[in-house]
Amino acid sequence: MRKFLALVLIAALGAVLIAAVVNLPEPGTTDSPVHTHVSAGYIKGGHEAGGADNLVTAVLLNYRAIDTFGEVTVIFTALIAVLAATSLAGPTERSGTQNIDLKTTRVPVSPVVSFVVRLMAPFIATFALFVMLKGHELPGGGFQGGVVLGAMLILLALFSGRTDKTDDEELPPGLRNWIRAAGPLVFGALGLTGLVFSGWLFSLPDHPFWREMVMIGLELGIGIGGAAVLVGLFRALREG
Amino acid sequence: MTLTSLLPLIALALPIIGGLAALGAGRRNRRLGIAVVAGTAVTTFLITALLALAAKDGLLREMTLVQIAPPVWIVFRIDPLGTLFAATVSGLFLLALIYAFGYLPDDRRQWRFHAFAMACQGCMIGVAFAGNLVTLLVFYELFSLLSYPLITHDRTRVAVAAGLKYLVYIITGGAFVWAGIILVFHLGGEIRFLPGGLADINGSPGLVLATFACLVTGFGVKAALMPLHGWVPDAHPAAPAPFSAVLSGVMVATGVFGILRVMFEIFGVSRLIEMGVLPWLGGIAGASVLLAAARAVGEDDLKRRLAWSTISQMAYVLMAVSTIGGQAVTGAFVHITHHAFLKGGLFFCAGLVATVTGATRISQLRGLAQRMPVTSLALTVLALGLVGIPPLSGFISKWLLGLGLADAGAMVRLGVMLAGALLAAVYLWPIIYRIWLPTDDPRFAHSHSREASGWMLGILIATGMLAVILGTAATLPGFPLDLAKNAAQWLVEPPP
Amino acid sequence: MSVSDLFDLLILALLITCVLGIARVRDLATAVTLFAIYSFVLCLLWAHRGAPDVAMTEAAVGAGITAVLFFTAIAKIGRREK
Amino acid sequence: MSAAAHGLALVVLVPIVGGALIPALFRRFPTAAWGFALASSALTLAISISLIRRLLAEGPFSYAAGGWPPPYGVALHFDRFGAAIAVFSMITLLVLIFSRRYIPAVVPIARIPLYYALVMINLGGMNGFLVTGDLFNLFVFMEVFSVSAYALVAMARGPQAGLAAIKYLLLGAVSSLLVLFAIGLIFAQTGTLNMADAAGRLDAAASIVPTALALGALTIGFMVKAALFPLHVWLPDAHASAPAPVSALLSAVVVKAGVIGIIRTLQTFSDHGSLQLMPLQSLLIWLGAIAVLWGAVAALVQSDLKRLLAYSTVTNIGYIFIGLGIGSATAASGAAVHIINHAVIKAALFLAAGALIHQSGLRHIDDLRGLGERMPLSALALGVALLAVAGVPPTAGFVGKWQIGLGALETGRPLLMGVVIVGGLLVLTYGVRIINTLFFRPPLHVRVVTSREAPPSMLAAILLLAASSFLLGLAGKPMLDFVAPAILPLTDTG
Repeated sequence: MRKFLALVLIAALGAVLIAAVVNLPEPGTTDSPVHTHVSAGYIKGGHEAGGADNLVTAVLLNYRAIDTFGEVTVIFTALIAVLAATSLAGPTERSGTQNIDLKTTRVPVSPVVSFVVRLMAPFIATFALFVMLKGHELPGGGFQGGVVLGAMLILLALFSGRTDKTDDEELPPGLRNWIRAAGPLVFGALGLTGLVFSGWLFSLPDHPFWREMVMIGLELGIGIGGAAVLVGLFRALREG
Repeated sequence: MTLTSLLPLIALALPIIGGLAALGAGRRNRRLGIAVVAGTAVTTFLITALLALAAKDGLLREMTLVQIAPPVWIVFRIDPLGTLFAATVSGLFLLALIYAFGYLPDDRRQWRFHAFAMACQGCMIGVAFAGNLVTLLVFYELFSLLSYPLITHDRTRVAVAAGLKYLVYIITGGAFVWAGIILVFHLGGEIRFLPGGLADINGSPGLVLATFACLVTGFGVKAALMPLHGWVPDAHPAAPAPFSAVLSGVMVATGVFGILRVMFEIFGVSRLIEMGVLPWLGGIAGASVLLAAARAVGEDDLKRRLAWSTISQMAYVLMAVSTIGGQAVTGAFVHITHHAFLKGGLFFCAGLVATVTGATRISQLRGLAQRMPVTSLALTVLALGLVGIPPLSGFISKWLLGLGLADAGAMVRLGVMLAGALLAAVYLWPIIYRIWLPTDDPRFAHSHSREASGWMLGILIATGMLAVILGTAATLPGFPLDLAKNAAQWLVEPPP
Repeated sequence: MSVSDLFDLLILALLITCVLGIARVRDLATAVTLFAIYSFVLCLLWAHRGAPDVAMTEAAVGAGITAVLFFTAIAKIGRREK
Repeated sequence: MSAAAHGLALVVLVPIVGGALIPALFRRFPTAAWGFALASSALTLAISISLIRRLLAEGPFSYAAGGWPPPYGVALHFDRFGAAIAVFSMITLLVLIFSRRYIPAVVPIARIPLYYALVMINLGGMNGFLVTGDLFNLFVFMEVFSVSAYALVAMARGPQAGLAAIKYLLLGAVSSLLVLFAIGLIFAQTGTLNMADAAGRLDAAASIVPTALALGALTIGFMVKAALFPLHVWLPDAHASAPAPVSALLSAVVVKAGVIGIIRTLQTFSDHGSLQLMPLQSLLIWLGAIAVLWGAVAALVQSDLKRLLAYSTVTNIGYIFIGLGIGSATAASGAAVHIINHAVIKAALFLAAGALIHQSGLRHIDDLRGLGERMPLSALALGVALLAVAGVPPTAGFVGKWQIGLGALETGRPLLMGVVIVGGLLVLTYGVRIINTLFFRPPLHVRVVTSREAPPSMLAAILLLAASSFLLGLAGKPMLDFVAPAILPLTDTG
């Protein structure tokens, strides 16, 4: 009965969604409102005013910087949330029989995989940094680079054979919380620099050089902060 | 702000602040606490009496204090009706608060009683000074809630049950009043009390009737109009005697006061006649007079019998008001005041007797006069006063009521009133008779209980004398009769 | 219908297959794997529709990090759905 | 430019950056995080007050973040609804003061900075949600305060809190998804995310179906956040099991975001000539009416004090939606005022209840008998707030209910007036029951006898809120006058 109800509900929802999408203005055509109104303005002025060849980055860091600020805050908050919640459940409340204690169990890893991971790590890290730093010119940016960097760090942690260590080793604990908060903090700094340089909060400086520097700083903050958050999430889940 | 605008606020706030001060002071130093309570009560009484004299000739002033949400303003008005009631309230409270020093055991909880009672007094004065329906209801509900801890002061199972019953009745009544207020505003666009009633109340006759019914039902709960009287016989015996006195003397009258405001200053005389509700109101009140008196006759518990008597006596007032004759309304106001002191005094007696001898039933009172002659004398005077024996105060008010009913040509109601007075004699006489009857019962004869002294006896003597003074000197200017005449005239034939 | 459209249709079919699979399987580890595949296929669609930024994010987050985090959680709670 | 000019962005920036700094700054001295959080929330409050002063001087104003003119950049907009951020910042400040002694008792010491960080981020998200004039920005800040709210619920001890947080998270995620979907539809229809711009362009959209769907999705999404019946199922669990200051924050502030979301939605769509809002509004009325009665009856049968208060939130949200649904000037301004007043009252209720529960260690109402003798001030505050929540005049709870009831009568819905009265009576019934239990019944539990009055930091917050929940009632007229211009766009639809 419940299954049937669920099916009906999903079917109805699907029908509604399809109805909406069918009635939307045709995507991809040049006269749909999506392309004629605000986006057109971005395309026309984005390169000059936005200060980035990559329009996506221009929108993210410039036109809608406050959105991006909110997004990095969400990511940071997610980590805080997991840290706050996992520590309280405690290791004794686990249930089930198939649990693997990742702290003490050594994952049987093929030496080949382990070797390849360690071999690839510097290249992945370089790529991640590249994506972050060139985000304003090429596809990519802080978010993408940060996730790649985070994935690399997690891979290392998984396959380096050092799974029994706690997370105090890579970074000094005093620094760790600063790096995790890097995303929101660079935007806080942007708020101030914007005020100093151009008189508006969340605005980039007008001078091209400084604008590029600030953008790179933002991308690095988003990226490294994001990577730190992801690693933190992984560790919190593994240990909590 | 002039003095006349400040005085009502002082009268309202003084008891509340004084009560809190007494709570703080009394727990440390009993004498200081007594001084605070007595000082506050006397000052409040003097202020209200002064206002009553000042507002004798008509509306003194009206003031809007706080604007909550249109049209819910907190409005005070100083008019003859309100000031008379306020003076009565603070007079009875003055007696009850001082009496309570002797009645209640000397401990921490005594000051709790005084704090709540004085807060209650402040709110009742607020009711008296209320200038619109909402203000009236706010203070009305406040003192209703504040009187709950007073009724349950003894913390016995019976007291808590009676208190809960009281709360349920009062909250339900409050809801009816609320509904009525909303309907009044909806139909008339105004909730202020206006001389002669609101200018226009537009709505189908049924709706207007429903509005009136809501308001009368809501206030009728407090006024113990049958069949809404359920809480009265339970709450009175449960409460400590000083508060029973207040309950019977002025709290029930507050309901009547509310009905008066609604009748004369919301609906207005001509609309009431047009609606045809007056015979119904008179009929219900008349039935209340007789039924409650009949119940009182069969009741052995002294405080309970007095409670039934209150229901009956307050119904007199409503019955008289339902004629809307100026004479009858005057009688009604005088009766409210005189009855307050008489009934309050009787409860003071009942409490004193119960404290000293432990007797709460009328059948146990035999031979009381042998041991407590002064108390017995006061009890006799007050009971005779309530029956309406001249020259005591009860006679004056009943005489005026009777005259008013005759004047309005309501002969059936006059008959009911006389029957009620007769029944009052029937249920009060056995008390008088029994206490003066000598007894040979060894339990009583050799009892150690003697005449009480101190606060309680002093207050008893004062109320007894008050019954005589209010009766013999009733026509002096500045006395209740004088004030009531003006108030009645102001209500029934409002100045243009 | 051009080749490009056919490619889109193929990807959409794959996506639906993956989602149905996720809904059906009782084994959480399989579900997570399917979910990673879903993300990867979606990443192709983004790339094909000309949104390289979104495609990169989808690949790294959807197919990479999320799967790892899910697996970590599964290691704690057991892989069978109750 | 002065700080007031940038205040709109600062009320978002200051608390969030402050919150992000807390875990880093106070790793070694967790308990000192309190002072920092307090300072940054006080700063936020000061900024929001300066915003209100500017609002009173020059009327509603906007701030273009980054200097980009709308619709290209994100416009922040401050109107008389946005003024609620001052109240919400004030409540957060008081909740923080209360937390000083409360939180170390329920949260392990190393995690205390996380708590304060979450509270501050929650405040920043709420402020952003309230002042933004951009649809996507609305969604982002909704996520900011939602995610922090889920986490705050999970901070309480015990397995129920975890389960409640998961329940809250799941429903919240669904609602966020609906909102996001609706925003996508609106963007596809209009090509803009700016609310005012989108409102103007929706009418020109080719088809009405996606617009109607977006309206529906936004309404349902915000209904979940606002916990309007029948989507309130997460609320009693979450608000009952969270730590007391968190319950206060959630019930007083976070739930209101959903309500304000609906108001913004109705305002955005009210310009749309071909789309009738009346059916939606009557739906809101009836759901609100059911919520009032259902919440009151459910609260009546609760034995757990905090759960009872949680159901009272369901009731009051119902009242607000009745007012919004009626939409007449009287009722809608009543609803708007009730948003503020209920926030204050509910914060007072939860904090006072939290103090009683914290000091006695008991949370069943029957166990709390006689606690009023031991903790007179906290119990008195709870009593005052209970009367206020019942809408006893002249307390703060009265103003909104009166206006809503009056609006119902004016628009010819006497039955709704009855619902308002009956709901108030039911609330009064359990309010009186609790007051009776606390003050007028002899103690039953040995812990009651040994309980002592709450510490000054808790008392300060409780007493201030309880006093406000009385005094705001006396200021009813000015508050109604204040919100009236803001509510007008909504009333035009009715």
